[in-house]
Amino acid sequence: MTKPLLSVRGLTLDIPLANGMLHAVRGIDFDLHRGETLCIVGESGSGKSLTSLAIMGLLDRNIRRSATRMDFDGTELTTASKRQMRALRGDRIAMIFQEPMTSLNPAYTIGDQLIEALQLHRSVSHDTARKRAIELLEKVGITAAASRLSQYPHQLSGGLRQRVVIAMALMCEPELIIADEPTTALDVTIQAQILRLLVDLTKEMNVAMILITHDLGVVARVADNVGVMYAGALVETGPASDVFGMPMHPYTRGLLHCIPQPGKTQRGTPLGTIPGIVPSLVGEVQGCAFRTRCPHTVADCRAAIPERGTPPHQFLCVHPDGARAAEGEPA
Amino acid sequence: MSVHPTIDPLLEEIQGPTPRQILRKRVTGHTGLLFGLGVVLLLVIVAILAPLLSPHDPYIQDLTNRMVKPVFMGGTWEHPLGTDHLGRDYLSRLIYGARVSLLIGAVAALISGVIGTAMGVAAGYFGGKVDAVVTFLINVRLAMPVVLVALAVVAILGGSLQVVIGVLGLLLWDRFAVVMRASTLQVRRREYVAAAQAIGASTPRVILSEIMPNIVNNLIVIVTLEMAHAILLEAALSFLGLGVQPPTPSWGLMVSEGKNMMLFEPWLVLIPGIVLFILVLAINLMGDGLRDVTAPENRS
Amino acid sequence: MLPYILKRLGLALLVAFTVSFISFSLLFLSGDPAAALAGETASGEDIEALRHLYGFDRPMLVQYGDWLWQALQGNFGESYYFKLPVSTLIGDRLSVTMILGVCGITFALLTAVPLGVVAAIRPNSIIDRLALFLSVAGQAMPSFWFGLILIVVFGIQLGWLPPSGASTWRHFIMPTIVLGYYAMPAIMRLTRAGMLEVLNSDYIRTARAKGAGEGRVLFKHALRNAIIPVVSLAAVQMGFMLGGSIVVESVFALHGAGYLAWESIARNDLPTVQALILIFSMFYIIFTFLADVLNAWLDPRMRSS
Amino acid sequence: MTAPVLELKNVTKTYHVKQGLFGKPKPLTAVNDVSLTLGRGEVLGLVGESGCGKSTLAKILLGLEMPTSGQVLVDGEEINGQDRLALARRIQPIFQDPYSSLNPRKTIADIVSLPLRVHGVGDAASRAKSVRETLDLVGLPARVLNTYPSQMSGGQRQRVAIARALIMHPEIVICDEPTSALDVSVQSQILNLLNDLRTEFGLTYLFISHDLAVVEHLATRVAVMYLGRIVEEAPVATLFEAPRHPYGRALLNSVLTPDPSLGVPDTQLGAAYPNPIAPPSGCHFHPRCPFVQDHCRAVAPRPVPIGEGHVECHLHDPDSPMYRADFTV
Amino acid sequence: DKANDTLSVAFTKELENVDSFFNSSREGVVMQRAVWDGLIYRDPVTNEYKGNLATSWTWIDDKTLELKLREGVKFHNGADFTADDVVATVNFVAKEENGVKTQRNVNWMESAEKVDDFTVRITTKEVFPAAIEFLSGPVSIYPADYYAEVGPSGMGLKPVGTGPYKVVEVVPGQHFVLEKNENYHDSPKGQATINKIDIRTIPDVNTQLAELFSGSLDLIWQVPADQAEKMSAMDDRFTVLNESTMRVGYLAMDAAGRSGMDPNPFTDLKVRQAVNHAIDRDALVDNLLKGKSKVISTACFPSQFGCVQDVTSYEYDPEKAKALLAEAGYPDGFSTPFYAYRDREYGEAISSYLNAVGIQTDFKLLQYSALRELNMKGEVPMSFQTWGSYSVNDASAMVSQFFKHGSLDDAQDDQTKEWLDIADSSTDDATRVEYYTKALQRIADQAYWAPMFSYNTNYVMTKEVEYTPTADEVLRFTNMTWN
Ligand SMILES: Nc1ncnc2c1ncn2[C@@H]1O[C@H](COP(=O)(O)OP(=O)(O)OP(=O)(O)O)[C@@H](O)[C@H]1O
Ligand SMILES: Nc1ncnc2c1ncn2[C@@H]1O[C@H](COP(=O)(O)OP(=O)(O)OP(=O)(O)O)[C@@H](O)[C@H]1O
Ligand SMILES: [Mg+2]
Ligand SMILES: [Mg+2]
Repeated sequence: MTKPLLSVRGLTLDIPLANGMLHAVRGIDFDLHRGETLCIVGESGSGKSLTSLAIMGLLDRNIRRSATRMDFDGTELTTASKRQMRALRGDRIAMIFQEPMTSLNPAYTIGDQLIEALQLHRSVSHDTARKRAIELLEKVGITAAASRLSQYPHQLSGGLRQRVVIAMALMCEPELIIADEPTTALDVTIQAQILRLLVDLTKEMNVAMILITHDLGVVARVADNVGVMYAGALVETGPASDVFGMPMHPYTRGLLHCIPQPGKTQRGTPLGTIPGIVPSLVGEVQGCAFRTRCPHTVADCRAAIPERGTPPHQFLCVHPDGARAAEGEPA
Repeated sequence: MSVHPTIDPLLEEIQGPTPRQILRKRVTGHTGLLFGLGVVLLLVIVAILAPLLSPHDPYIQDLTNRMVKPVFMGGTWEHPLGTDHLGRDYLSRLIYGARVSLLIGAVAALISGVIGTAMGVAAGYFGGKVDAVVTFLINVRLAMPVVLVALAVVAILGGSLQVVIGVLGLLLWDRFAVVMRASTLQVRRREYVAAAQAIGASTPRVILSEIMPNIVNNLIVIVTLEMAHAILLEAALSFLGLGVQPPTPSWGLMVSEGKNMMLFEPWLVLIPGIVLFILVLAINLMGDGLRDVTAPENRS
Repeated sequence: MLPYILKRLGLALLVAFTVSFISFSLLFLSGDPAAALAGETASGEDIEALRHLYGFDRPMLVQYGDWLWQALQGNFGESYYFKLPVSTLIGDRLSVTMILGVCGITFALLTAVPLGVVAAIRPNSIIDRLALFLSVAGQAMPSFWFGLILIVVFGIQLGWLPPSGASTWRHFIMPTIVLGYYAMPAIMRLTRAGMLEVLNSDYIRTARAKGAGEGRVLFKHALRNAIIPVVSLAAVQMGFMLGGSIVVESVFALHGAGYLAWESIARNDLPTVQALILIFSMFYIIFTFLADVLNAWLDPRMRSS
Repeated sequence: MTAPVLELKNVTKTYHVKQGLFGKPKPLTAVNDVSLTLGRGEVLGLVGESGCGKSTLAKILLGLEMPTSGQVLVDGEEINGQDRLALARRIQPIFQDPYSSLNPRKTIADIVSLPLRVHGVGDAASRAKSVRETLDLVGLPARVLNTYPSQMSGGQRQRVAIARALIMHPEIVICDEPTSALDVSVQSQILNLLNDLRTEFGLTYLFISHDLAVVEHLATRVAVMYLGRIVEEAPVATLFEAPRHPYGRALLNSVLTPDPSLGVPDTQLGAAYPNPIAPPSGCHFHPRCPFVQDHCRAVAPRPVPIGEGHVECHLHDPDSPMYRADFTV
Repeated sequence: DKANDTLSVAFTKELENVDSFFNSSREGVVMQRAVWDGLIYRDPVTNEYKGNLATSWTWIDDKTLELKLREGVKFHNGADFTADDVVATVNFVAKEENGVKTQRNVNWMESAEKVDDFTVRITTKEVFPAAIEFLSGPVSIYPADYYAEVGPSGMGLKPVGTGPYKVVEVVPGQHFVLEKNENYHDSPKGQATINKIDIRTIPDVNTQLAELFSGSLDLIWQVPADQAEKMSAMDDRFTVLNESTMRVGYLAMDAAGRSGMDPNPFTDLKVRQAVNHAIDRDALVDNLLKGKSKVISTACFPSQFGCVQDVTSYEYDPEKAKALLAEAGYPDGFSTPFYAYRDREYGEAISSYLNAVGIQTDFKLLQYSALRELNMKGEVPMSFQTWGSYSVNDASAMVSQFFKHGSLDDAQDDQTKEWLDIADSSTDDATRVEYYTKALQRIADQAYWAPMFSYNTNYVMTKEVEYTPTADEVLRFTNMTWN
């Protein structure tokens, strides 16, 4: 197997708060290969955004990051200097944020911002950069691209802005794109368009992508590999077909039962639920964080949880089969 | 009977403290606020108990004992802070001066608060033409130079405590209107307002019981800040000779009277100035603190 | 943008018109100007004649219209005290006040903006605390008192600066500091708050994610957006400062328009007071108008609407 | 279909929006000539993209906005003439954002009992009893009574909002995206609750949502809205099997079921999102429609009744030159 | 300073108009004496009259004074001084409608006529023995052609006279610069020695002191007693001199009942007497005014001709004051507005004495012109006022100013007016003294005023300046020299 483009081991993020230490991300591991799309899915507050910012080196000053390894194509991100990080950001690793309405600077034209993205890393002429900008705008499906360059963000609709953001991310032909909920704020039809665009572009340019979302539908349609995150831990990872075909962790299965699936779920029947709420991660966290909501909780859930399954499909649970059998699912 | 099983009480704990507990915690953790509150309270008590606390009658003059130095500059305990240019006890005048400042600040802020809040809330809630008119009035008011207009009016009507209070009250409503308008606009968009309306609550009820409680914290902040503003303005007017008139012991007036001897007896100016500074500082710290502790929760 | 400017101008004029009316009627109530004009030995008939001569017996609205019409042509009538055209009187002194105002706002901006920016970059740092302290103290500092203290310390004890007057630039240093310090806290707080908000915004994160350096992020991306409200506030403060120059001018015996205003009020010199109120208002209106135009130009959202 | 409990006849709502600080107000037709009927016990799912007028329609039904023209009838009575109190007994809302729909300064008991107090129902004791019962109904324990919204999770808050809406026993509940702010694990609890309450009390819902999967699960009928108009309306099964309007079809295509084998669908829509202040000529949808012809740009389609619903598209209008009897997805 | 031969002086007040006929302030008098000349000159020390622009004068009849004029005098603008200038000036200022600010100074003149180029006759309206004194005081002679051209406001902006100093710069509100008149005629005023006088308006004494410390002022005057005391005690860089002035402080009361007060206590003699008894004038003089100030009990300054001192006086006796108030029907006192225009602390101290006997005062400090206006309208029940008699050393300059039914007369007493008329218009000194005495007696008996004290002026100057002040409160730049 080839060497992964990005390899993360034991990434831990702690935030000191007035009432204790918030363990926002608790030792997560994952690998990402070139041209591959990894989707990280999880409830609000499970640490998805922080994980992505940790890779970018854009965490707030007060957040403590530690990892045994964060290797990006031979560069160890944990020890990289500020300058090195800055050279990576926007050039080899690009990022797309959730809010298309606010992630473009209102004071500058689309053209200025696109061109800046290129000129920060390549010493190219303004004209060349402009040509590249037009080319990419057309590529992301924006018509009359040349005239858009002189427009300001507020003159574009949400869907168009997100396309601009994507174009901006692609300006330097990055090897890795991190997209943090790029479609959550968009309408369903536009969401589908944007996702399709992202998938097509990554495949075409052989770019690796980490796509963060809380929508299982998006994950299933986009991901090569899936990471299910709960309370700061990756509780299940694996190829999309495996995770959706045979979800091992009780949380993953719970999530899948919660959503109505046209054609599959009987109309009007009760949906599955996961009662309770995400526990606070302030203070010492022991054992499985999901045990407070899990129907299969046993005493051992408080102890250290073993990693189960065989790569690439792995999960964290005291039950060897993730209690699949207990739910009457085929093992 | 329950259609849906009750959520397991053990699993879904009610989180966190009540808003009041949060407030208490934030207040006790905010040194600026505590300092401001403490000083203001102290001065309020001093003002209320002025007749008991002041060693002398602040109006009794003794021309043979003029400008006696305060005790820390070699004076005696008879007049701990010395006497002024007419031989009146400086400490007593300072104590009574607290009454003047606090009274002016409080009443002026009250008057302008009522005017400004009514205008601001009406503008924010009803929008449209009401808003246009109020915004216009705010513009007009801001365009008028406060000190100049206040001086002119005081000159016309004569400088008495009532006139000064009235003039300041009628001039300082702009910030109330601006802030209350903005807060109301913001709260008005919240869905609980729509919910109350959909329930059938009348407009006064919506304003009083849904909107007001959510903007009252901003109101309190502005009240304190405007109170400080009014106190400073009164001092400035009195300093210019067109505020409250002697022998009323206003701190601004005391600075103005002490000014003549400033080069020789600087304490005459320093003492009332410092007291004025501390009072205004304390009120401002209180206001800033209140703003901090009542601000919606932020992440840190 | 042009229609915006025109409409904004219309509003400015309407405000100016209303202010002029209020200031006229305010002082109209202040008593019989004819008696004041007539002098010591005047009899009832004399006063009556004067009243008629000056048109004080006409309805107020007519008098107002007349006054406004004259004022528009730069004629504010004759000072009761100096018996000189008010415009001549004011013209001389306005420059002093303007110099003071410009110096004051410059001082305020030059201290407040850098402090606010640094405080926002490093919240809770020493500089942030210093900035906060300066602004809290500034807001509580009675400017007349501050001025007196400066005079005693720098004018007398140390003898570094001339204690009063306006003949050289050194005379303007202390008044500038006092007036500027009055405007500084608000500007600093707004800069700090604006910067904090902008620095937490998504587009700043985007800029960082593009690989932009810290300096570029701060000055190209953040400050540009944070400065927009500061421009408005500076204009408002400038307007307030001219109004507030009364106090400072009287402390430093600067013979500017503010000082003239104070004296004219005390002297019951109605035409001068009326003219000064109107002129100070006009300055406020003009400054805020210019600030809005500048903002409309700085802020593309307004530029294109 | 049962007797209509709610009926909209040619309802139009036009706002005048100012552009910029001083711009001349321009008309914005948020709801454009909408006619709908809703039978007792039905759930009408209202879907459409952001800004198409769904919430405006809801506000009109709640009496929070007056329609510019047209009638709204509840049980055959026009509600424009009725006072808000009377209307409030029959129609109640549940809003999208559980963080903004509860007054943070009030206790849960105050919030839930507000309708009783506004309507002057009962005395303090009977009100308290009623509040407890209703909280129980939505699955909240009595100990939440004296807590504040800020102490609750999103799901709990939404339950409080539901309790407040139900305490006066309304006939119709307007749910404006009641779950879109919630995590899926909580969303399903609320959906189940709403469904259970409906069967228990025979409520009628107008259920507004972005999420077609949810609508399909809960609704009996579906209306698809585009730029202020209902472009297609049909029983849920019909619509989900064979959407007739190109936009309805695109919406349906965009539903992402968690099935890894399907990939991201192609909606075949253009990217040009129209400006509601200057809507496109003819058929509002034409700039994005994959089947657009010149006729669409010139002539606005009319509603054509089909089956138990209707659709607004030239392709389905027998009188139109573009009519294609065989047109299906 | 001495180095560039420029003396920097501060004025407290900004002149409304430098034209001496159109201001009524002390600073105006100072300017007037420097820039212009009168026909006659009174030596401030010996009080002897000497010729100035006139060389000799004789009464032709009761009402006609003939004056011989000095030849070869030139105005600052180069124009020659002739009888025409005198005639034009007198005829202009004597006309009431021309609005000379202090009518009393000029309204005794009917007109002037030219006899020949250097002889004029001035006709008085009534018999007016004080004419010589007035001609040596406030009546200055203006250049006829120039004045006709520019009028009072032009004269104010660019003054032209014959005096020892000419005005070279006027920046309204800021400063005036005077320069030595090299061509000054051989006047009893003497020739100026200091080349330039820079007069700055600095309203605040405190600032004046600061400027003096910092060396940008050479001389200040009218320094309050406290500061002057400190200055003389603390620093050997300065000379502090004290000289009495003709200024008298007094309380005016609305005896005629002109103000709208109802009931008006001041119409009651007992109340006015009570006010007189309530105030400890000695304490005021000893502790506040100090220097050469004296307690005064008549409505004039003691050195003035006709100003007798042996009138009814009211000693400080608060108990008696209270008793009188009670008798008058105010056992609990009453409250009244109390106005003042200068010396806030004196006013405050006085009001404190009044408060002590039960007269509650609502203290109002106005600018002089504003108070005067109110006063003229008769709307001032009680005020603390001062009068400097324009340095005219004749009782008529004060008592006749206020008790002859003018708009500033709060007594409006016919008897007093009658006696004053006689005194003012008699040419016989004995008769004048007799009737001034009667009038002053009556004013004291009726307690129309409560005369308080005479003022003094403190002059503070650097050791570089040599100057001996005079008792008439006029700064004479001509008499100043460098040490
Ligand atoms: N700068 C910060 N300071 C303090 N706490 C933070 C900070 N950033 C994030 N957190 C907390 O860390 C946790 C994880 O946050 P994160 O933004 O990664 O969640 P998420 O999975 O992206 O959620 P969402 O789906 O809502 O975006 C949350 O509890 C959040 O409140
Ligand atoms: N009070 C108002 N004044 C002016 N325009 C309004 C007002 N309320 C809504 N609109 C406009 O009417 C249109 C419809 O808005 P509405 O809120 O009904 O959309 P929606 O379908 O509910 O959207 P979303 O899915 O985002 O909630 C939008 O273009 C909106 O900008
Ligand atoms: Mg996130
Ligand atoms: Mg909506």
